[in-house]
Amino acid sequence: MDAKEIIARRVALELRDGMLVNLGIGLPTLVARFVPKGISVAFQSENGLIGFSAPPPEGMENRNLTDAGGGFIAALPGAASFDSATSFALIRGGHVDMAVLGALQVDASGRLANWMVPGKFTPGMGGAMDLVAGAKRVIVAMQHAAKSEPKIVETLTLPPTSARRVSLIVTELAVIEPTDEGLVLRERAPGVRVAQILAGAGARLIVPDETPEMSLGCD
Amino acid sequence: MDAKEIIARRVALELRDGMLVNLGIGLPTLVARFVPKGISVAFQSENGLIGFSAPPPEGMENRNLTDAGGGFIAALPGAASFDSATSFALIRGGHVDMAVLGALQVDASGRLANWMVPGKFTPGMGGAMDLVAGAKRVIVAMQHAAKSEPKIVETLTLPPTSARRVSLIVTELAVIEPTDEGLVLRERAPGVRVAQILAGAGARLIVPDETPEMSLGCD
Amino acid sequence: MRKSAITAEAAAALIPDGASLMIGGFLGVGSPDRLIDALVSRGARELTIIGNDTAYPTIGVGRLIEAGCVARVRASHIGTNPTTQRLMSAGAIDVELIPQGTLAERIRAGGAGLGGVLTPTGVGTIVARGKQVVEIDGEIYLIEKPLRADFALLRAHEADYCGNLTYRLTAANFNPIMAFAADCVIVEPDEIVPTGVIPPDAVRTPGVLVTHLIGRPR
Amino acid sequence: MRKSAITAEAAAALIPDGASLMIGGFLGVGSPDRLIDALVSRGARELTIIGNDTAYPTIGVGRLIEAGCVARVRASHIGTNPTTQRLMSAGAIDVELIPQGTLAERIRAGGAGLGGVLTPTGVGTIVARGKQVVEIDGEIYLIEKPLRADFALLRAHEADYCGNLTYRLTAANFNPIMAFAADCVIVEPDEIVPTGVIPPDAVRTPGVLVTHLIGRPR
Repeated sequence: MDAKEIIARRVALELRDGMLVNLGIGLPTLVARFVPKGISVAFQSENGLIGFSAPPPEGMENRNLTDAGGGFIAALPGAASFDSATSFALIRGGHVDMAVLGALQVDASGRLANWMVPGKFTPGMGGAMDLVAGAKRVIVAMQHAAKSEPKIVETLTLPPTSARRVSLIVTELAVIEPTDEGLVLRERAPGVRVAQILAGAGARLIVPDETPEMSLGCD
Repeated sequence: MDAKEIIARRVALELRDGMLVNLGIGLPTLVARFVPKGISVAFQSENGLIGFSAPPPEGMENRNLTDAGGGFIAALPGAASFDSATSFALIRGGHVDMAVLGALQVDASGRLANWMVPGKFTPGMGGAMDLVAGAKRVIVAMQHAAKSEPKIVETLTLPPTSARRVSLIVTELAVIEPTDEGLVLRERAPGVRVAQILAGAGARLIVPDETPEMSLGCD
Repeated sequence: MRKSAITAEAAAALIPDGASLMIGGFLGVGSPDRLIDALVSRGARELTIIGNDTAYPTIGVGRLIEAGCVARVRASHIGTNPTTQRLMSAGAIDVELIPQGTLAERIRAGGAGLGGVLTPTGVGTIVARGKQVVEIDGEIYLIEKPLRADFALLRAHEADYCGNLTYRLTAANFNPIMAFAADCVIVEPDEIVPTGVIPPDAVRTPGVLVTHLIGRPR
Repeated sequence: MRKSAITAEAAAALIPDGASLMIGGFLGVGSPDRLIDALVSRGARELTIIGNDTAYPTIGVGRLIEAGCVARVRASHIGTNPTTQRLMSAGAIDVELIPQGTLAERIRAGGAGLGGVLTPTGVGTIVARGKQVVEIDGEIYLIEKPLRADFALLRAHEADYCGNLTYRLTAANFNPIMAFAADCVIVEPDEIVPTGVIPPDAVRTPGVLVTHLIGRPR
């Protein structure tokens, strides 16, 4: 199981029946593959749809039916389409129960950076700032480190996406919860030692007496 | 021809081809009967419809199809329905070319009062404040005086509907235009003398050298 | 995301005395009549009603006023209901009058996570009293704050099993925006249809906003 | 209120160099492709483009960027178009990045006569720079000002002879709100249908907002 699958599987265990969920482009999209059995969630695509699966049957792609990454999708029975103002009324208004976003950095205060690297790369924030401001829970799904540079840092060196604290950070090594006291290590990936998690983090983590192994919902 | 018909006929001559028009409840509604030949206008009802006529054929009334006064209407081919936020986006956003409203008073600065008589009667402003704030042209359609009390006054004694100046005042005696200099008498009703108009007004009117008779579009 | 259908009586039992309710409708057109009747039957008290108007004494929201269920009203117009006017004059009901477009925007803001909107409507009138005024590019605007309620009671035309809604003609009015602005959204549809019967482009309120559907009367 | 149909070339001739354009679409989905091509053919220059993104170099708004028609962009995302990024880095295009929900609200405010909206989005980020901040009931919000443009170039699914519009699935996106926010609204529909074919409840943009329809290609 590669890093991305570990992350996606663990994030999927945060889903609860009946939730409206927004998955960011890239890694977060994988979460849809691992929705736990017996749980039914609705996915929102911020370009204007609730209720879809990806990809559509081969040869049945419709140019007017894509996700926020531009990929073809299929609408499910019960799907609803709407314009961008309505889509972000859903997001900003707290109607999205959970948003899963990738990140370049998260810092000790739980702030996220994911939309620009000054002087290098400025794709833009798209819907990320609204999602972090408005979704009931925001889960960061990211690899623990990038090119051996920690992505969990004491203070963001990249421009923040929001002043709001995210709810949970899931990496291929650990589940970490930002709290008033700081970043608390909640779970470690199967076979991963606490020391390894701390070594890969650029910020102090609070380590409870017990750090259980994360479930990956494989049973 | 009674006072109301004179007013409605004269207001109707302000209509231009292609306009979107909102007619207030009561007297203004009559304007729809006198749309000049060769001119096509669309009427908006602020409860959520563009494109209607009133009343519908006998026995064909639909409980889900009424105007802002609660009266049954018929949708015309090309009608569009929408919710209240959209309806007032049309109104406040300047998409309504002309609004025709009744009034309790208009004063020398062109301000209108039409939604309450303190201590007596408080129906509420409904959509009137938004219409006066947002419509491109606001035409007041009212009788010149009420129970021999002038309705054109130096300064409003009733709570204003808006700080904005209305575009034109049409009564059964006169057409009056509020300007930076004050209320200018533009037209008099057929057979009505200027002195009569001035006598019935509680504010100073500016009287040009010529005051033509108003057309009533009867030819 | 299937909803289950409940009765109007069961819905009325969920709504405690003193609750704030947004109720869709314009002079009774597009109001949830069975829900309103169930609240009257239950003898609800001290309700706050947010909606366009109080209709007529025997119609729509007016039935709640007439039955003494209502302590506070926030509406754009009460001129069609003499009972509301009488109770207001007597100090028995607290009435806040709000311009219709401002009411719509405040409800929309409440549902869309906005802290408010800036509107020219009401500048220089009683409506501006006690409100923050800002100048933007030379124009004066009032800051109008968001409105939310504990419950939204809505009338729809069709609902599917997922709660997706359609509306009919002028019966939509405030219903679609209220669906965003309450903690619990209870919908009385004319008809319930199987999921898939309403195509995605015809849905005017996504089912995720709906908490309960009122089912066919037994 | 019948509209007459004009060609994409005639529409492009109406749009002067230096004009500001809102263009519907999300990564090219729901963008008016024939209008965009006509602007490229005409060799338009110094345009300001307001829209969600600049799509890809060969698709949608990206074709205008690639052809050198564009001086300024206001968008939420340009990551899919390396040309936009390169021209921005070189200082050849001025890019303002706006959070997607804020962009939608600013356009809506521009079309709805609001002086702006208060949003929590962007508080504590670069987006807040130079913006007025207000506290409402203990929460901090940015005042975001309305956006308008000289022209809106929209893609619709159906248009009727009166200009009433429908959209398809995710091709709606910014098109319906842009229809309110420009002085001249030019619509490229997939199909034009006789008045009455689109029922009132299916209309998503009332025809009164539409200035010109692009007709069937000759």
